[in-house]
Amino acid sequence: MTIATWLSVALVLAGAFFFFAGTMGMLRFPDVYTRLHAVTKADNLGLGLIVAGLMLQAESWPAMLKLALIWLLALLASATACYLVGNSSLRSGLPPVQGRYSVRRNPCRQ
Amino acid sequence: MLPLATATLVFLSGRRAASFFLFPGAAAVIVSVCGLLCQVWTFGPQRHTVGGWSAPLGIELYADGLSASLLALTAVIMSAAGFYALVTTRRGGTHCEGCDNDLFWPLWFFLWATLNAVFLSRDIFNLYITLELLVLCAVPLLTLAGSGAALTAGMRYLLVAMLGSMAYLLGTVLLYAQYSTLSIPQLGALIESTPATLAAVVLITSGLLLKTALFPLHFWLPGAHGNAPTPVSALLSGLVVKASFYLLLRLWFGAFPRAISPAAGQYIGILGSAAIVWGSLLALRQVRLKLVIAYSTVAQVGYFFLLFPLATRLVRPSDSPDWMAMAGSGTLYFLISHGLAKASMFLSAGCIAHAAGSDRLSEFIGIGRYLPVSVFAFALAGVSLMGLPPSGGFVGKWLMLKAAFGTGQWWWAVVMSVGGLLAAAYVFMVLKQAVVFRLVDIRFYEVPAGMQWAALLLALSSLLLGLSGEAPFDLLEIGSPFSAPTSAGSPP
Amino acid sequence: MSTIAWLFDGLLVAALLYLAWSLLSEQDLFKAVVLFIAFGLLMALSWTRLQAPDIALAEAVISAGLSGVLLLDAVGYVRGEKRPASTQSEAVKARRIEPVRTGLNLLALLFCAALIWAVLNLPPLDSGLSSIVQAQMGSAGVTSQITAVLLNFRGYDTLLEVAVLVLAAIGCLTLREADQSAAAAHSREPGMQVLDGMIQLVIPVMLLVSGYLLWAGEHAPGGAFQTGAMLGAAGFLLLLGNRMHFQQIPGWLLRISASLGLSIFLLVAGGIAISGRSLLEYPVSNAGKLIVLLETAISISIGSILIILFAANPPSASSPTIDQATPSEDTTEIGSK
Amino acid sequence: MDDFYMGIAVFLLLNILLGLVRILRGPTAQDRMLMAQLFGTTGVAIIMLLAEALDLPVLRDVALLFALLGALATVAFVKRYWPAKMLGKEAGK
Amino acid sequence: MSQVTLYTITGVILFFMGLRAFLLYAHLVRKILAFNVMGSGIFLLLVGIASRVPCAAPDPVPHALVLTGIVVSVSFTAFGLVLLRRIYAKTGKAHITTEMEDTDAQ
Repeated sequence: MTIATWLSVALVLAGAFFFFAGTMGMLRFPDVYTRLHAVTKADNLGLGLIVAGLMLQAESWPAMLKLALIWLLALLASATACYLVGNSSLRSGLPPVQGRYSVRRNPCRQ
Repeated sequence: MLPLATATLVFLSGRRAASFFLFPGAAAVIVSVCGLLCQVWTFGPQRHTVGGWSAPLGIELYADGLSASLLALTAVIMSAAGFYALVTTRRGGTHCEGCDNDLFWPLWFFLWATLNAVFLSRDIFNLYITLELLVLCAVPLLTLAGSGAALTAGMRYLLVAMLGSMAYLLGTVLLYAQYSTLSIPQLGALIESTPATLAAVVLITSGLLLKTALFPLHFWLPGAHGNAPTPVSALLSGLVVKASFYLLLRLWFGAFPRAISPAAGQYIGILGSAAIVWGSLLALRQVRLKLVIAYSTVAQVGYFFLLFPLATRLVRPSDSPDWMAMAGSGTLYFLISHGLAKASMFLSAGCIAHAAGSDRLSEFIGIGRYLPVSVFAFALAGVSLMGLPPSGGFVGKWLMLKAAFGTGQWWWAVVMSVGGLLAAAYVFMVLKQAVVFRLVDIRFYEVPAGMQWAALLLALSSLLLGLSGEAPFDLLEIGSPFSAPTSAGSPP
Repeated sequence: MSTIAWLFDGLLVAALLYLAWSLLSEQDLFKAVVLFIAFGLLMALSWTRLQAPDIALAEAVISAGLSGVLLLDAVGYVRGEKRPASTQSEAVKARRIEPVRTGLNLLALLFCAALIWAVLNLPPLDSGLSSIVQAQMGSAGVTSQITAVLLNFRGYDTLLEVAVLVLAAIGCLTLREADQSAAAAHSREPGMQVLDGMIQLVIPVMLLVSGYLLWAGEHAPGGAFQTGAMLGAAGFLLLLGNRMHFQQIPGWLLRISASLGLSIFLLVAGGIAISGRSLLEYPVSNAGKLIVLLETAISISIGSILIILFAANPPSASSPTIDQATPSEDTTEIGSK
Repeated sequence: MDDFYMGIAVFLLLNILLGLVRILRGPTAQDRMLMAQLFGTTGVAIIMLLAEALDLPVLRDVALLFALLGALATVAFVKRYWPAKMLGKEAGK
Repeated sequence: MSQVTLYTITGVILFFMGLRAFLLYAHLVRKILAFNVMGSGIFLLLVGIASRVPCAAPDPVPHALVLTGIVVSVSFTAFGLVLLRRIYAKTGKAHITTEMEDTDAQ
């Protein structure tokens, strides 16, 4: 096992951890706005780490590039989707849970 | 021999200039059908391997007497009903909503092409696609009528078709799993009575029965056929229902003979008789002319299925194959004349509805004096449905009766006679309304002559079929699926 | 490997079945649709496990991009439906239906068991047609077996399949034309700049990827349908982001692009037939080129047909034209804001 | 190494199963849609792991498509499904 | 019994789940969903059949058939949904009930 392999294992494991954390967040957090937070962690970091781990193992430059592209696209998709979901929640008047979990209202709201 | 399917399709690509292409397109198809007919007539069954790849891998097309005559039937009905639709739209006829839609003619020709494709294909997966195509032609044509009832009927039709296709597809998959081929004759040679084959037969048969609307599964048909624009009703009843029946026929006598028991034929026969009786009784109770005709289709579809007990019984080698062939040609004869008669009935019903403003039976009392041609056409078509002597229906029924007695299955003969009586009852019920003499004058609308003549033409051809003697038989006999399986179980 | 693979397969299958069950018995339609999207994802995973990357690609585009969007749209549209209040007669009816339901369940269960038994008893180890396909690959013109089967060996099927798509589009157009009154009145919703930005970034990538799939189809998984679906998905995105207005696309363009695949297919078929070969029998030397031509045309067609299929639905925000007789509170027209 | 990737794939699949709870429970449509979005990303990860474990680089294309189209359903939800409901609500006021 | 068999059986079960739901529920969206599940089941079965020979490349013909089948079912889904919307716009209903049969039969 080379260092690259170990590194790759570590990265993939870390990525899996973030996916787990994201899913748990989806389950445990109290409302849409906080859950958005969880999803983006999983999407960005989880996938990012896994991609990084796999890139170390990739057989060629194009394959690495493809993996990176996948990650960038997923980032873009999740960012847009989460923004849209949050936006629509706010505009439909869904109240964020107040109290210990309180969040500020989104200043973008018109 | 193939341009017929393609010619129509090519024609469609230029649908912008639809009206310009209409006649040449139709003519091209008719000419190629005639060409094929002659070829089959002179050289026997024609075979064509698409792409030059032969059967287990590629797709083979095949035309024997049966396919050729059905192609001809398609051409006749399509052109007559098309003519009717054309006249209706040009002359401002009613009860043909949607026929003036831009997309009506493309759909029309797609339907034609699809029917041709169904009648020519011998590959079960390819047939699956053609069946789907058929649905996707028929449903939009039906929903062109635009009314809530038509839309709902179209949806119902679509759902039924989806269900039927799924069952059919699953059966196909099971067959492929065992025999690694999709071609009907090859299946016929390979097939054995394994559990998976039986399951496949059950699935395919029930799927197709659903699409053919045999008795307990007929619920979707009257709504669909009764609410469509008139020429579309004529096509649905006259042709589309037959496509899935044809497929069933091909499969049962081409692919399955070695896997099914005679008992299965009897069950289907029972369903068929139930359909005859039930459909006719319901037809008697309808108040709208088009629904009467639609229920009559339910009944007549029952007749087709009497073929199965008559012919499968004879798969036993001890029986003489003559009866079987007779039952086969009888049914097909009946099927063809029914197609013509039913289309004619729907078209004349359309004329009557146009004249009276509605197709309710109570509203066209005494119309016979104003529309002698249409009422005459209706009556002629009725004669064929009842199976009275000079008509094609008579010949078909006569052969089926003979086969029934010949094989000692007299009970089917009883059913047929009862069905004939019932058919007479509902035809006369309509005619009575039409020809009764009434002093009170009801104002009727003018009906363009073309509409009426289209109907009469079909009725006459149905009658002619009965008078034409031997020729159609010889045609049907060419490569007939009913003679081959008995001999050695070899593919036809 | 094999234990973990088993574990994976077992879990996947269990998840599939559970998802199917819950999506089918779910009362809330929206939930059912979301479950269906998840179901599609798991189906794609199963395809990868079954070594069917072509199908996985198709499933990916369809489940992530097409069906989900179409279904969500439709569910949103019919949401306002007033369920008939459950009256006395309804209850009676329900009671009448109950035995039917039980019977149906039993029957389905029985059939299912029988079929599983039949499938387990299938004759083992038949390699199907793969040996024949391999033997003929030399003259197929392409190196991807599936593409060869689709466009060469069983090209007639594909021809009809393209016709199915064209017909579906025609059908939708017929239904749409009656619906013209519901002209979409779009208003810019606030906060959609992010979406616009994403569209600007993603669309070129989508086009690039669809080109890649088309190119890959010749020797690797990919091909006309996947490409077309991708183009369609790009169209969906443009429509959703109000970047493209269906009404503004001229009819002739739609018609031509939708029937392009079919027309070229037929032209090729006709050309070959005229040169004395049988239908769709490509000359071996040019088979590859012809197939690429066909694939391109079919992709463009599929893309535009999918756009038609989607755009035939006016957005639900612009009031659905419900007959006055049956007003529905959720969907009555309100100035969109 | 393949076993390791497969194991992680199993783990992520379990994650998906766990996440089903959120889809089933809701409570709002947004929650469900968000979970579907997360499913999509998790699916991308699983497919990439499978591509590595099974030595089928083609699967990366599948992952690519999922990543590319990941947002489409959500966009449709926000643009087509949700507005009708909002309008309905406003009408109720 | 191999892994492939697992998927094959799942395919059959999915088909019947879909079938049951298709027959049972009146809501049209539900029926269309059920249709898709049925289709998925069949396709799983077909692909499972394609790779029955262990350690060999799967038979490409079923894969091609499945692709065709998927296209067909997508067309049906899309068309069905458009038709559903039309019906809804026209009648305000998205159910198919048995009532129509009853009136027909009278």
